[in-house]
Amino acid sequence: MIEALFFLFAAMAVGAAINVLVQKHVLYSALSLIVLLVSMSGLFILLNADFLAVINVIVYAGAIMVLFVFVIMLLNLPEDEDGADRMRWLKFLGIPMGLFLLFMILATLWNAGADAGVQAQMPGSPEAIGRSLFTDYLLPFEVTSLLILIALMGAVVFAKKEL
Amino acid sequence: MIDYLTNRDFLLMVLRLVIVFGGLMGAFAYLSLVERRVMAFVQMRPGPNRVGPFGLLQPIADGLKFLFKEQIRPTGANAWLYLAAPLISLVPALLSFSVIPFGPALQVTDLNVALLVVFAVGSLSVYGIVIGGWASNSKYPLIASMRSSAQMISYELSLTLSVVGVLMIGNTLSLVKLVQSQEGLWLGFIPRWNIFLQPVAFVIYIIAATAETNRLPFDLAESEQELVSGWHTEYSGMKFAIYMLAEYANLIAVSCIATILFFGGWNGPSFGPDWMVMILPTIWFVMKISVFVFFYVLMRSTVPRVRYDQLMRFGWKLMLPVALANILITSLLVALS
Amino acid sequence: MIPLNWFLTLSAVLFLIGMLGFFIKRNIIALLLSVEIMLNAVNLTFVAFSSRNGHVSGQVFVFFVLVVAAAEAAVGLALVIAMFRNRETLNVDRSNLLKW
Amino acid sequence: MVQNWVPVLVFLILVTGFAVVSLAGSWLLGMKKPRPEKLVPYECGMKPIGTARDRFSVKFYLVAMLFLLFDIEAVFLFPWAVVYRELKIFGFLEMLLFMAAILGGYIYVWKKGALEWER
Repeated sequence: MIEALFFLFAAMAVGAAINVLVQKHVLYSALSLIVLLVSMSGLFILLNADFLAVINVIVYAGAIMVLFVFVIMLLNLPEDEDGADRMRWLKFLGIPMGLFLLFMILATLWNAGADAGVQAQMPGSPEAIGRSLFTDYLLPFEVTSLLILIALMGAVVFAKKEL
Repeated sequence: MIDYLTNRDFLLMVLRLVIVFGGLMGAFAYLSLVERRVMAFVQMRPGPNRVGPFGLLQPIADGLKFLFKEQIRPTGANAWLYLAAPLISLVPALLSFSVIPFGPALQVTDLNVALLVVFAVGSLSVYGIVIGGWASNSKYPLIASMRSSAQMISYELSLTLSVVGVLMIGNTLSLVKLVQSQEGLWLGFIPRWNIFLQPVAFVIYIIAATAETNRLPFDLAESEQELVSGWHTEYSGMKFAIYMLAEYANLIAVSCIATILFFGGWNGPSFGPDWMVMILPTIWFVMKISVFVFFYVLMRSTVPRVRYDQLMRFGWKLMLPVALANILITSLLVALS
Repeated sequence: MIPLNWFLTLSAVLFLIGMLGFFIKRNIIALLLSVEIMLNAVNLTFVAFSSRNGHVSGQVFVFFVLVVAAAEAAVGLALVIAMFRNRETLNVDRSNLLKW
Repeated sequence: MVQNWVPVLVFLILVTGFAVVSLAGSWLLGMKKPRPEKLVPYECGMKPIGTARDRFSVKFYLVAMLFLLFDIEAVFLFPWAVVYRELKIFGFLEMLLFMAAILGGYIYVWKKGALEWER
């Protein structure tokens, strides 16, 4: 039962990820990525990370991808212009290299032997995450705010014409 | 697998699910009638009263009409996205009801992140609007969808931030526990509802929810005089009906959350025999929701529409700072107590 | 019970797809989307290990990854807008002014 | 717990099924007699002028970006509010510091005029 759900979400994720690459229009790629994110949340739920699954949808699908879709729509992008690029040979390098790396990773994983499954009782609740985040990871949390601040300023400077 | 499907818990779950789903569908159908009737009475006209007594069969007639309408897809529209957009609107809107507790016994499922699930599916409903407007290949829908999505994300922020104060008091994200934390009375007669502790948060929540559901003072997306009917101008028949359904679903969902967070959910006096004790909480809950829905309908027929720049200014420069200040003051008070 | 290997394999496959996208696609927004795929693959690994070890740290890390992804998207898309304004194209091979 | 999510999945399937069936039903039952005039995108009865896919003000991008920024803050606020009673005044100071940085960005954007819609 639960394995079937894993395969469902995994197939959704891989299919959506491949679709991101295959689509010519970047809006379809972005929408496909939203499907990937939702299936990712499904996988998080299978891993007992309820809180993170929901947060993933709120932040990634609900905010970051909205930003992408907005930019795509307000630039009114044409179809992908793949024609006149001089770096096309990268594709022929990239695919074999990627497959080789995939082979390496898979070989390593399967050599590592079948490990124990994921644990049933997991502290993935909001309380557990909050406790860890606001005590053990206090410094990263505060630095995060600075990162957001800088990103915001940079984005405003780049995007706004009359400054 | 078979064992699981014939399990008593599973069958109970399916029963609850069917009750919730059926109840919602009935509520949506009659909400459309109630809205038109009430607005008609406010404007001193009878409203739809021909189909059945008091027009009670009107929703059925509407449904049949929607079903038999001609199928139209404007030239140049993206076939799949045009078709998918209403679905993307409706499915998240309805999904939030799977976690809302309508009573101690009537809840599809209890999650420890239930409140965030509602917000998560709410944040997905932007796509239904954006995609619908974009896929129609028409100017008004596109403008309306950009406006409306910008409005929705602006007010979603205030909506999300306004509940943090309540969470600080309840210390949980589970809707059932939030309701249970409001049981009982203060001084013997004041119910322990969060509205008395978080009045500012409640006001922010209600205003933001109005904007979030595109209801009248903030229905910039479908301002009929300027944008014909907003992002669903090119939608007709069943596709339009699905958009309407999503709108009503959002309206009821925000009313449910307001009831749960600020008005004690299903809490209320309980008396009588066993079956009444079982049913009364759901009745209280439905009554509280009805008050909110009635309030929204009245507001639609009394308040004029705001301008877009006023809307954005109000959302970003007033609602957001007040929501943040509310969080800080609440946290200070909680820390000191 | 789902073995940990399955999650790691899925994560590797997704990471590879993202990487391929970075090689193949030329549209700069598509490149950013590929980066998001890779970040998600890494997130999956974090959560899988967190679940395996019964420790919440991995999930807290995903929080920070989310923030970084948000910052990356904000600045990246601002650059996209600036680039589009000046060059009317999003093909990364055509914005090569700095090359000479 | 995964089991608690099963009803959500069932509900999702039910809702999607309902929506798809009603769309398919109206497609089967509804009339289909397209004529070019009928399918013209609505523009108050005129022939559409130009293309409908136009560029937008960059302000929409700025709004979405501000939303992203505060959404992240809200996401941090949720676990914070849930464990707030354990953190006590320490948690208050933590969040004050975090919020100060976010508010700095907010004031910056405000002063840059990104929130002005009337031009």
